[in-house]
Amino acid sequence: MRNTHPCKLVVIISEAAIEDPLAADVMRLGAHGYTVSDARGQGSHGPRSALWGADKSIRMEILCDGETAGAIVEHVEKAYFRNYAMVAYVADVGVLRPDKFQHKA
Amino acid sequence: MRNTHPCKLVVIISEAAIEDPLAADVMRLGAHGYTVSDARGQGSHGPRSALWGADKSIRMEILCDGETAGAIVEHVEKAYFRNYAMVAYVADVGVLRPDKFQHKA
Amino acid sequence: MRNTHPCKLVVIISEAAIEDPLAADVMRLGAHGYTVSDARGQGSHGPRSALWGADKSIRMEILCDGETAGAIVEHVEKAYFRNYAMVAYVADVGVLRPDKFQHKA
Amino acid sequence: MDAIPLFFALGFAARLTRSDLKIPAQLYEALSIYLLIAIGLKGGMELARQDALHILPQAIAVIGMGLLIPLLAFPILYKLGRLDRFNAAAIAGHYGSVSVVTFAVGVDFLIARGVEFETYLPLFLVLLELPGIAVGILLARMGGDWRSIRWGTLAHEIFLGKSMVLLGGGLLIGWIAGPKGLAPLEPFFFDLFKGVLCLFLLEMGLVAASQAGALRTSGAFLVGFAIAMPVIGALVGIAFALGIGLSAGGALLLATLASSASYIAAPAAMRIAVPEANPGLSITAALVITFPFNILVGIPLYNVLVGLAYGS
Amino acid sequence: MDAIPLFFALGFAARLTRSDLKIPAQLYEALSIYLLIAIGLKGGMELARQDALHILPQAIAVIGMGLLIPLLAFPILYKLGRLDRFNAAAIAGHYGSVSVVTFAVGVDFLIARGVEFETYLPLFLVLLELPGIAVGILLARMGGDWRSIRWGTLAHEIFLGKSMVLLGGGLLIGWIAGPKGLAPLEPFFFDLFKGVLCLFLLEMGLVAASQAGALRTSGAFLVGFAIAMPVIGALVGIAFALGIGLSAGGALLLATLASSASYIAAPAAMRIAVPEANPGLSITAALVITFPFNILVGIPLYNVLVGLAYGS
Amino acid sequence: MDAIPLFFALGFAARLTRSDLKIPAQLYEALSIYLLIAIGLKGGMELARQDALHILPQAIAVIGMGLLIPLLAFPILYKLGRLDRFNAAAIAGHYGSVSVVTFAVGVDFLIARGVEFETYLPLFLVLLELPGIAVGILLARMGGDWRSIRWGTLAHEIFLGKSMVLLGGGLLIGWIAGPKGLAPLEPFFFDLFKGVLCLFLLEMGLVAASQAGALRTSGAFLVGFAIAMPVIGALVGIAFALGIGLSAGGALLLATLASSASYIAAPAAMRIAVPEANPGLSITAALVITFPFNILVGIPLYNVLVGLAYGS
Ligand SMILES: Nc1ncnc2c1ncn2[C@@H]1O[C@H](COP(=O)(O)O)[C@@H](O)[C@H]1O
Ligand SMILES: Nc1ncnc2c1ncn2[C@@H]1O[C@H](COP(=O)(O)O)[C@@H](O)[C@H]1O
Ligand SMILES: Nc1ncnc2c1ncn2[C@@H]1O[C@H](COP(=O)(O)O)[C@@H](O)[C@H]1O
Ligand code: NA
Ligand code: NA
Ligand code: NA
Repeated sequence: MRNTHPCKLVVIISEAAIEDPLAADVMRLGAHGYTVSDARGQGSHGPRSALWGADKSIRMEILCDGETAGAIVEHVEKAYFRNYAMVAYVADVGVLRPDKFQHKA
Repeated sequence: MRNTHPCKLVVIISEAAIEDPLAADVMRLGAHGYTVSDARGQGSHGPRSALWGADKSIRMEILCDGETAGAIVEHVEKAYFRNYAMVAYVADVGVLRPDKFQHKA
Repeated sequence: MRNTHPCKLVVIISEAAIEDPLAADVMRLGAHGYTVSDARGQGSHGPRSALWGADKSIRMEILCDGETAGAIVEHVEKAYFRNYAMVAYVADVGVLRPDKFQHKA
Repeated sequence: MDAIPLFFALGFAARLTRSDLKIPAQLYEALSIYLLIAIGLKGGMELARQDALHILPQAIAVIGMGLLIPLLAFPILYKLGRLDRFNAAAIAGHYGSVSVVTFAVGVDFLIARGVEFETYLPLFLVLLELPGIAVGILLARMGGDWRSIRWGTLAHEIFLGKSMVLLGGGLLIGWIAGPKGLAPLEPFFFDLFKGVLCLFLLEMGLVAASQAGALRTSGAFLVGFAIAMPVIGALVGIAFALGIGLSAGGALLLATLASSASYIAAPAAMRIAVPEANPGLSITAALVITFPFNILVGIPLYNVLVGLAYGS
Repeated sequence: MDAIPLFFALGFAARLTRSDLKIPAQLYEALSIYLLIAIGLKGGMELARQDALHILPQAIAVIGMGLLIPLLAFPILYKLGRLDRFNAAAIAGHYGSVSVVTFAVGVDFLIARGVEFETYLPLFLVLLELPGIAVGILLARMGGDWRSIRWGTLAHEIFLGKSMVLLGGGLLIGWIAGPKGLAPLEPFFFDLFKGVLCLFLLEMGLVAASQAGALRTSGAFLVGFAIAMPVIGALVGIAFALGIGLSAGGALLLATLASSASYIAAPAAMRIAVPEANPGLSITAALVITFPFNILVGIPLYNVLVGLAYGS
Repeated sequence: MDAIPLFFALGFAARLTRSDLKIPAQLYEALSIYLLIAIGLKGGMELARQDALHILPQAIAVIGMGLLIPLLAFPILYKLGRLDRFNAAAIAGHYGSVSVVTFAVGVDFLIARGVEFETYLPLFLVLLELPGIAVGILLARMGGDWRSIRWGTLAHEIFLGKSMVLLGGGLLIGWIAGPKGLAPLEPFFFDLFKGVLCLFLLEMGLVAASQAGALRTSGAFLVGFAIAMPVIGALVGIAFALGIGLSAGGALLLATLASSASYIAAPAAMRIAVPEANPGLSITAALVITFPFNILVGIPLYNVLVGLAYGS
């Protein structure tokens, strides 16, 4: 589409308990921003119904270039997948202002 | 991207009233999990502003293989499209652990 | 996938303050509907933690044909990007009933 | 003047003028949880003071009334209004069930006027919640495809819907705990009741006005029905009250229950059980017309009718 | 010691030390809905006891004060502070409008000291909400591009913003229902008021501290303005109070209103009407500096000033 | 009968029968914020009436008790139950810390029976929140990989977790403001307390039942542990109470604290500090078994034990 430039979208769904460390990691790895929504669901760790504190999930999405996306995906895989309920996926999208999402120097 | 494998993402937006039956159907059709967020919006059934119970919407997303995605989309089309406010779409994404999302035997 | 037809998905993340004007613009530009969720996050305008009114963000997604997607993206760019915290992206997805999302005459 | 209709009017006006006033969804739920428990507790506490044998025949009659009302409403909607079976049955089910908030306004009406009533009436509220919905569903499925019904889901939706659980559970707790056990809960569940009710009515006004647009498409028949049906219901209620020997205050409350239409339990149940019905129609009738009609005009009117019937 | 500033301090400290304490967003909204209605009801109830003719000239003078204050603030920000027109006008609008919570703390200050005041002062709170915002918007648009303004959206945002609707609606309901109609609402809307206010101040502390980082970038001028402007406002308020013949208690409240800056209605309106202004600047000034300054230092200080002016 | 266990039972039954009843997440948080502040305020207010020197040695002993209990629990879990180090340590940490709601139920138990107790006991609640968690974390990391711990995050999670901030902050505010400063807050923070507690127990019942499925996989040992450990804890609590010279009422509360397991602060801290532990295990033990056991059976049982120990 006119005006849009290719960009990666990384989505991470995990336990609300790690929202803050996750966000810090993502920014440290070069992302310029992220967006979080509350979520609930089910997966290999059973249902997470967001009925109370320990049971809440979040959905974080990050627009970034391919390099950063790779770094984020690799890091969360190593740091969180073993011990936390979590899924992550990456998609190709188009953004308006590509410079806004390029790796921080 | 290194590490990621192709996977389907199915997103269903519909009335909150059918969250539980929808989730049960999705799991029965072979998905290993799903994620739900609260939503509001507007469509052919008019505005749904989430002001109160009957007016709430949900956004459910399911990572799964193509076969399951097809089954889910076909099922919701048959079971819900006629009588409920609903849209659904499918996207191609990349996931880290493809086995986590393959059709349950 | 069988049954699905190509469609554009536009996602806009911005300040909750402009939810209503944004929704009105999107419908005026030819979309048949939209879906909104509450969000929080961080970007070039600093953190937006949704702690209180002025600090809330929303995530709006619109399924539409390419023409409408282009019009929406162009309009939000002109009308909002300068003065509001905002990102937008466009993705290719597949929908069940393509006519539901084609430009309003 | 009483504040309750004023709060409803404020919410209605705010929405009509497109104010950005919103009651957060979870506050709305919190208020309704509170109201349901509080009404249940109050009724259960009073029940603990009663002789169960005395009430049993009354209770059975009241359930009969709950079965009867949708059977009166259905032919009006189906034959006279020419609605399709699904919509006629779903709307009939809404009117067979009851509105908790309308009941609370009725109680408040009596208290403000110092009129006595049988304090165990919340029991009837609980008993009337389900039968009307069940009849509505059966009417929808008659001659149709019974197999497509998810009976399990449906039974759950009805018997274990949150309003039944909170109202019935509150009743049970109030009954077991008794006045002494509930004393420390009074400041929270009883003293605050009317204030919370006002907030809830503000929200109801907002919701009613947000649905008011549907009036244009729903047609004059539905509007007429949503005004006539509560009056018919109230007359039925007064007749039953006379039959089972309630006081004039009790008769007003039974009339209020009979006249009111559910907009919490019934819509949720019908959406699962009769998905073919257009929820916009029943909500317009029950919430946009009947609810304010009852609050503003109905209850005082039924009070006059009770006066005539009871010769006072 | 009074608990109110302590709750603010707790919230502020919790956030500064990066505690994970959060007030859920919908609880925050619920608390603010409650406070706005309660203040409105109280004021309306007292209004019902007054002679409207007596209050009318006072009310007109108070609106005049609301128009005047942003006209005082604007040149300070624009000429002295060298802010651009948009930011200067937006900030001036915030200071022209008022803070409901600061007013509530002022009322509490008087009650705790047993000082009498004109009980209809919440009316002035309602009257002062809008004029300052309107002047701020006009200042921003002067010599600029008037056509880009969405007047419709804007008028709605201001006149039908939720704080106007709840405050004004509460006032109206309180006025119509009167003391007798409100009596059953007292346990909810009046007895709980101060407790709810404390919770709200906890949240305000959290929010203020979360914005405190902006202090580093906003510059020393803005900090100075956010301390000097409330004092200037208070002096204007005392002068008007003398002019319209308020009691010393009433004078303190008018000074408090004049000194306070809006951080609920004004930010929402300015975000639509003057999007070119950086919302971080006005919020830092109004919420991070002026609000705690008024609560901790300002109100006692204005009380001394009132004492001097009223010779008591 | 007391209403508190009835509300828990209602929630539990509702969930087991798969009712759609849900307490909105933000209402749950609002209730817990309220309870934590209210308990803190109450304790702080009473603390203001005490002689600090008298309490200091008691406070030190109580912290010692908090360090001791997880050291008793760990070998049972690790040696006897053959759980891995991470899970054994995490569960031990939950039992070392305390449950605020169990404490509140204990207080209510005494008040309902007119038994006196040292009114500053909420101070011990605050003091017991952390040591057990800290010991649990150290046990998990012993002989392991200390470097992987994010000490900063962890210290924050523990010391500045929201329950510490609200409880400790409430205590401080209550202490500074004193009985006079808190008087206007009484209708909100004290009169409503028990009603709010009931709503919270309804939610606890829902949550406990939603986790009950985990019982099948957690094994008989864990069930036994979750019943035996609170009794062991209670005995330790009574011994300490005798040692530091508490009254019989105070002894019951210390026993209740010692017997209770944390399910708010500890799970949050352990999720960050010992992510290798399966949170399902500790929550099943603490919330599904120990919590209802304490509420329904434990507290009356410990009261008998206190009677024996105190010879009354
Ligand atoms: N196949 C899936 N599709 C969408 N979301 C999923 C899927 N699997 C897991 N999730 C989400 O990720 C969370 C953690 O997943 P898990 O680690 O598999 O328990 C779940 O609670 C869901 O919210
Ligand atoms: N074009 C669209 N783009 C995004 N969401 C939509 C769209 N159309 C409908 N929706 C969402 O799906 C719900 C039901 O749609 P409908 O059945 O068209 O009323 C709406 O309330 C919206 O939340
Ligand atoms: N790189 C990003 N990825 C995902 N969301 C973002 C990103 N950058 C910004 N956002 C979201 O968009 C909002 C406004 O962005 P900004 O205008 O950059 O401050 C932020 O508060 C985030 O919620
Ligand atoms: Na009825
Ligand atoms: Na002002
Ligand atoms: Na313990």
